[in-house]
Amino acid sequence: MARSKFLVDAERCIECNACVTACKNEHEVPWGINRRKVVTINDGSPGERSISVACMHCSDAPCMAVCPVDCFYQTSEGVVLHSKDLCIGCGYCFYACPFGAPQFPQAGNFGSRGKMDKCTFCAGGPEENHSTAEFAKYGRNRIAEGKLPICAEMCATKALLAGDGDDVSSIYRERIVARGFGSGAWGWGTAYDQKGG
Amino acid sequence: MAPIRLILTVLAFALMTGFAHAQETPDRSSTGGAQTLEDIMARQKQLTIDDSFRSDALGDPEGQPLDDQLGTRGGASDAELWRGLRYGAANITTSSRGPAATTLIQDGGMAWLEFRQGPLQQYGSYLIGGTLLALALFYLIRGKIRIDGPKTGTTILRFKSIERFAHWMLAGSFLILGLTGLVSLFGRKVIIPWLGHDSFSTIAIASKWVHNNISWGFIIALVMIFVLWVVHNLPDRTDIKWLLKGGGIFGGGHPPAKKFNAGQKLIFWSVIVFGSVISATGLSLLFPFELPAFATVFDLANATGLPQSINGVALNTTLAPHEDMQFAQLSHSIASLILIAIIFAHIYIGSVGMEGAYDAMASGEVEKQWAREHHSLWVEEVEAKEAGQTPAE
Amino acid sequence: MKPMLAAFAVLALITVVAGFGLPEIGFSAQEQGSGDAVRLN
Amino acid sequence: MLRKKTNGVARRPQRTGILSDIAEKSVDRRAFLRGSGLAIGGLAAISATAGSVTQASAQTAASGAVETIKSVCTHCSVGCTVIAEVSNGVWTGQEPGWDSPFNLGAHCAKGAAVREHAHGERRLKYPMKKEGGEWKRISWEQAIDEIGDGMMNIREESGPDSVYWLGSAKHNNEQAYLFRKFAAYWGTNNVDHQARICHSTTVAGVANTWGYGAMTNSYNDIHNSKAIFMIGSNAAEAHPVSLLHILKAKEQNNAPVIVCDPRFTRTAAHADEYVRFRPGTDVALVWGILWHIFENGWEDQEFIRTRVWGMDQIKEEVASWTPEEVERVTGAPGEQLERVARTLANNRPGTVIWCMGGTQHTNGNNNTRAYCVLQLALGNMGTSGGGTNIFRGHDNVQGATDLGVLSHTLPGYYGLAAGSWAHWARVWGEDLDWLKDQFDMIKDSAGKDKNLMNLTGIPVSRWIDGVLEDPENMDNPDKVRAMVLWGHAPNSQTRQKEMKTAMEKLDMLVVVDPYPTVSAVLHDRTDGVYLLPACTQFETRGSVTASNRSLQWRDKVVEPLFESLPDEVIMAKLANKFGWADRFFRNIEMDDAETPNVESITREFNAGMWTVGYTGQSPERIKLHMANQHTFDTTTLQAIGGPADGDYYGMPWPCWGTPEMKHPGTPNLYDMSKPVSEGGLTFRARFGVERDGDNLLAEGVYSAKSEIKDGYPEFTMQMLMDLGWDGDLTADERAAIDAVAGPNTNWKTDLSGGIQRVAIKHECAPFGNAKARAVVWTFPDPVPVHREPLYSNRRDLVADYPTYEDRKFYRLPTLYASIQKQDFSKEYPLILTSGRLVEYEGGGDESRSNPWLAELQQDMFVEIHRRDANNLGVRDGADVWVEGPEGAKVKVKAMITERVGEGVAFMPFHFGGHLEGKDLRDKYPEGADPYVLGESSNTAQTYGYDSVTQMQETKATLCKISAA
Repeated sequence: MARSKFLVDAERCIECNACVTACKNEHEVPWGINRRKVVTINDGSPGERSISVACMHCSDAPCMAVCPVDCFYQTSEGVVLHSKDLCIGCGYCFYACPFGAPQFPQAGNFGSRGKMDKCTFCAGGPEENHSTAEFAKYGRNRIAEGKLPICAEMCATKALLAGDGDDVSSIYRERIVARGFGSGAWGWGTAYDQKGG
Repeated sequence: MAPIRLILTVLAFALMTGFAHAQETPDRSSTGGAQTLEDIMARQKQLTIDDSFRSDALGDPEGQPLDDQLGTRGGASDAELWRGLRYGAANITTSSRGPAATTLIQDGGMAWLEFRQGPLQQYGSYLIGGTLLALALFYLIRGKIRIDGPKTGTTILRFKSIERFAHWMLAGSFLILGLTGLVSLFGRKVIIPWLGHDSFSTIAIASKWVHNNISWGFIIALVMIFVLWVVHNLPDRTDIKWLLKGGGIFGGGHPPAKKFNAGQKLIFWSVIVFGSVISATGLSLLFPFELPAFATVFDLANATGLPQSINGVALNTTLAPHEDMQFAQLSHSIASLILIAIIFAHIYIGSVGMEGAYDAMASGEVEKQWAREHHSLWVEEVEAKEAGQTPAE
Repeated sequence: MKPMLAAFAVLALITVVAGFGLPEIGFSAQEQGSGDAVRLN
Repeated sequence: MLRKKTNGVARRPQRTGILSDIAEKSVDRRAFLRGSGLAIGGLAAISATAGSVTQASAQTAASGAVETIKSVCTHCSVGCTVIAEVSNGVWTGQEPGWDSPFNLGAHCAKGAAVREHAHGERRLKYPMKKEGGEWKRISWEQAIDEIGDGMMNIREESGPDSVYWLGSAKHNNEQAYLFRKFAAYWGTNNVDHQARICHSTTVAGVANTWGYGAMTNSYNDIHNSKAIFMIGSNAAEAHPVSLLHILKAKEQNNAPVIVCDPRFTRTAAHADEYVRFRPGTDVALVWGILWHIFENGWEDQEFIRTRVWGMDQIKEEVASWTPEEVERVTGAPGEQLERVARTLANNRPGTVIWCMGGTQHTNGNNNTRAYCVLQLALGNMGTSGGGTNIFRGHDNVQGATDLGVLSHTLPGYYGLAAGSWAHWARVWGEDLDWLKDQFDMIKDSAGKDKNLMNLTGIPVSRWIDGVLEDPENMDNPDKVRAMVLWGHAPNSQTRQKEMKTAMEKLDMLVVVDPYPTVSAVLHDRTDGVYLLPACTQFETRGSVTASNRSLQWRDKVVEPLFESLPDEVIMAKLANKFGWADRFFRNIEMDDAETPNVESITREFNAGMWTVGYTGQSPERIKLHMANQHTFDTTTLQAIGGPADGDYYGMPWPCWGTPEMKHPGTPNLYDMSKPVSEGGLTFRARFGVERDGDNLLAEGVYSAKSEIKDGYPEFTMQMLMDLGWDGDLTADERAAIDAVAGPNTNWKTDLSGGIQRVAIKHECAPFGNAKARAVVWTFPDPVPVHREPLYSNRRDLVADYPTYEDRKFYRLPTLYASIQKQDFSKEYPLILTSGRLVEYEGGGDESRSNPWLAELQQDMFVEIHRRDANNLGVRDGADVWVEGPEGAKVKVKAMITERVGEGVAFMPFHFGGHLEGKDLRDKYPEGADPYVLGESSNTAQTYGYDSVTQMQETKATLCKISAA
């Protein structure tokens, strides 16, 4: 069956932050919560490259394993989601996550961090699809609408790809061939136990 | 796993040093400095090897002159760039302000959670279960320790009310902290299968709230106890005799002791030591990103040369905030588990374990005979004071 | 007995004060994520 | 305003059926994957029309009570389609516009965040007036009355030229056109907009080289480029979506990307070759490259012989730019430029891209012409994959320029000559004498009366001098006393402190804008300031012209927020107040007394814009294109089948003749391989037929199928008669032509379009077929030459390459030599330049009020090279003072980087609301202050204006930096 994946093509990412604002726009994410961020390596010198990072929806997700209240679940497409009703805001998923994806509304508030919030691959949460409750807690459920994550759909240079892992990597492979040089598929080794492209 | 092993060594007094395997750098000339089969085998065996030959091979990101034709990655190859990220050595900037936003990737998490799920829970449960078992056994064999001599009927003030106040504050908070702590450590394994997710989540939220907030009381009490009793807990000669006679627990008469005997002194000091470790790490967990501690701790550790001898490599002192919190969380729970075990023993001897001991903390007044038997020197001191003169040593 | 009960009472008090008092002086992601040149509310 | 976007109640019924299917399908994603970003992300499929096909199914699946409305992003000039999901009048969601050939669903940070306009929490909510130092809410009626009366007074006392009408590139075409007409009816040429400070030197330089001053090809056409040469353009931040097309060429054609810029920009990070050079030395750099081209005979001789005039004079100038001299002036090493030259020669056609890095200089017109000459020498003009792809800045700066919101011309670049006024009077059905009387008279040097209607007005870059300068030295009858900033961020202009004084000297300051803008807080006025809430382009409708000259239509997404009104309505209110609304709207249908019908405004300018071919794009045709975006090819932009079959997307102007003529538009200018009727074109015969004995017309080359097989001048009725083609005119056309000027009527003035129709019937370009001119004899520097900036750090070069003598034009005395002769380089050792950030746009009042964007850029900063920083003892992130040579200084955070070269400092120009370390937040009207404030780089920026267009110099001045 299809396995949903994100792929960031560092050769194409121009750090325009469209993915970030698209995400904020789509899910009405409040100031201070960054479900997705763009980081730049070697800013300002030759070899400068940028990468857009969010929850990578790992195959064997550390956050799922560590959660003391076991509030995570993974969909048949491999999307890692969680229940904000169960979440106790302990922050353990943040310690465990390799990508720093989990976000907390009360970042510094004496450990009582509030409910964890993270990228949902635009797949909402446990609530009924398109219910107001689902939107309020997890944002819009595009997957149920038959659409893919907005960050990838709006990416200015199509550097950020999202969807069925096979299609993602075949598109990416195409690019590598055209370029004739190496891989910018960042994070695949860690997230999906494989080499990107 | 290396740093975690160090924590254990530091905290559990080098129990686990046996696990450690030092390893000298193999000859990599055959691969021109790249990793060799030995390296790969070693990694498969989960051995810690000095991988500086990889972590330092990051190319030269700024090496390329601007007026050359630009390569695909400036002065660094793909592999070198990704390696830079892997070892947290890449120069990263971001316009997101989130905490630790510039930590692109940290791989401490997996080791941390594996240790927490595995050894921590396993040995933790052994430790606590074991202690309880041992005490039960002891009770069966030795029974309650009675007052040997005839009761005088007169009592003597052992603890002033302030002392008892502090003690109970510490005791109360510790019991609750321990309980709620255990809930969050074992809840998923034990309670969820029993009560289900929803009800456990409620319990967990409550216990977390209590745990976070009662902690202040624990810290205050810990300080009070230290101030009140530290003078009486400085080790001296009598302790050696006392220890040699095993405290007389298994008969053979009562060795002399001052206000606190060596056993109690051990309890005191372990409470102070573990208590402050717990408080310190607890605080840094209460204020995420605000009070990172372990980089400095590791610096000190490296200075002792201990980790080098254990793991063959010095500890990484450039820690991502996540990693710092991982170590805080581990040391917090390890110290707590050990202290819980010790306190079990303390509670036992202070209650069912010994006749007359409980009064000391209840009313503060203890039976004179009891005092004579268990704290002979202290009683003499007190009586001498009352007589207005100091006893001849 | 009294000191013990007093201790527990004080403990409860501290907990409640901390639980409801401290978050007030805590800082949220919004505050943490906004510099000096920003006005949010 | 924050209503939840997902209305479960409304949605669920819809989805049960269709969506459950999709849910099944989505087990294997391929079902709708093709419709997603993936398909388009694919290389082969970057032109995936497949996108639209299955996307439709996803759309239907998504939309329940939700209605989808198409608009166009209001930030840069790429023209990205915005798909708005609206349910019960609330803009609830934004979807990628896959069908748009321009952006294929892509957006940048700004485009992906435009929905915030519908929240508008920091918008200006109702008309306000400053009274006794306090902001006071007033009614629209009161506002219009007080403003109107105030202006009439000023008109009585000082004449119409004492009111300055500052328009906007944010207006749609209809509003822009109406605004220019409005100024004409008010009776002044003191009207202008941002194009003056953005690409005016491009328009002037390029138009004077080959006819039209616009991007010659299109973003999409870059797909065909074999090389991409970018100079003074940071497209990755200013036009991010254009990188979609550039990277496609880079990856698929293996086209080398060459970026010349003083900064190692985010664009340079994706280049194959980066050329760092000293700010303000563009001409020297380009001549340095040309030197190698001529040296090795890499130029396209045949192209130059047949289609270029004056290249020999260029050769003479270039000969003196040896690699050594170029390196001395620009700092770019000779061998690198040799490599660049060879790359360009071996990879043809290559395109040249430039932006404000090249235009905003005292000799900006020289820069732009030098770039053109480079392309002419390489023979890269008039061909797909080549051309000069000039990226405009604002969403409709191209349209506003075409429609003449400028102090030196009427709509359509007709100029201000008597004939031009006559033409537009005819279009407006206006009595020319009545118009004349609206204007003031002035005595010229000879002491005889001249009507100011024929005299260029004060440019926006200089309006402050219009207030501060002594009327004695001006050709303006009196000082400017009332200032109308109608969609303009004042912090985008240099000399902020003088602007503050100017604002305080005014009788009246009127701001018409969705946001209060810095105009509301910069000054210390206590009275006479009016803020009128205009609504954004998402709250009205109209056409907008992208950088590639394509027109797109915006539908209204939501009703105007709060008390804001569309600009055309506000203009109508004022026209009524001034009492000439009936004349003004004579040909324009009114939806009600104060609401002109947008489509009918489009039709009015369709009827007059013959010069640039804005005549064929009727509202109906534009809307047809919007509705059928998916039928257009994403590289050629031509519709393949469908209702718009054969048209080019948005009918890039010139779209000749009447809409009925169905001209498809011109995708690439001057492309002779196509017949004119199918979008082909020649170089415009605009500069006569002959110069010092040489023929200025094309030599034996002509556009495909042309019946005149050689160069020919522009068409007039007389010429039709001589050719014997006048028989092709219909009776109506002939009548219309006779009504204008009989045989003297030409292709520009013929209101029937008959002359154009007949010329194109014979496949001739109405504007003739001539040579491009490499030498513009009408400009101060006929041959583009290097001139040192006014504030130069290289005194040795000032001697060799001095600037101009002081001169007076655009009604104002303008300083050059008298500034340059003073040496500031000792006290102000660093070069100061400025530029864009991707999150913000222009003055930033709009984007800094958008939390999704503002969160990402919270601190104004200055980039300093590591070495300079260490020498100055400045640490990264520390506060520093950046002081310009005119004494104004800004307090900003230091960003230590090697992005800028040694001796160069860079500041972004989007910030405002702080002045010399002072936070002005409390001066904003309650709740209308942007989330983020900061120092404006233009506070420290200095004097300096282009010798032709009065473009401001913001890219090469001096500064000193010290720890704060």
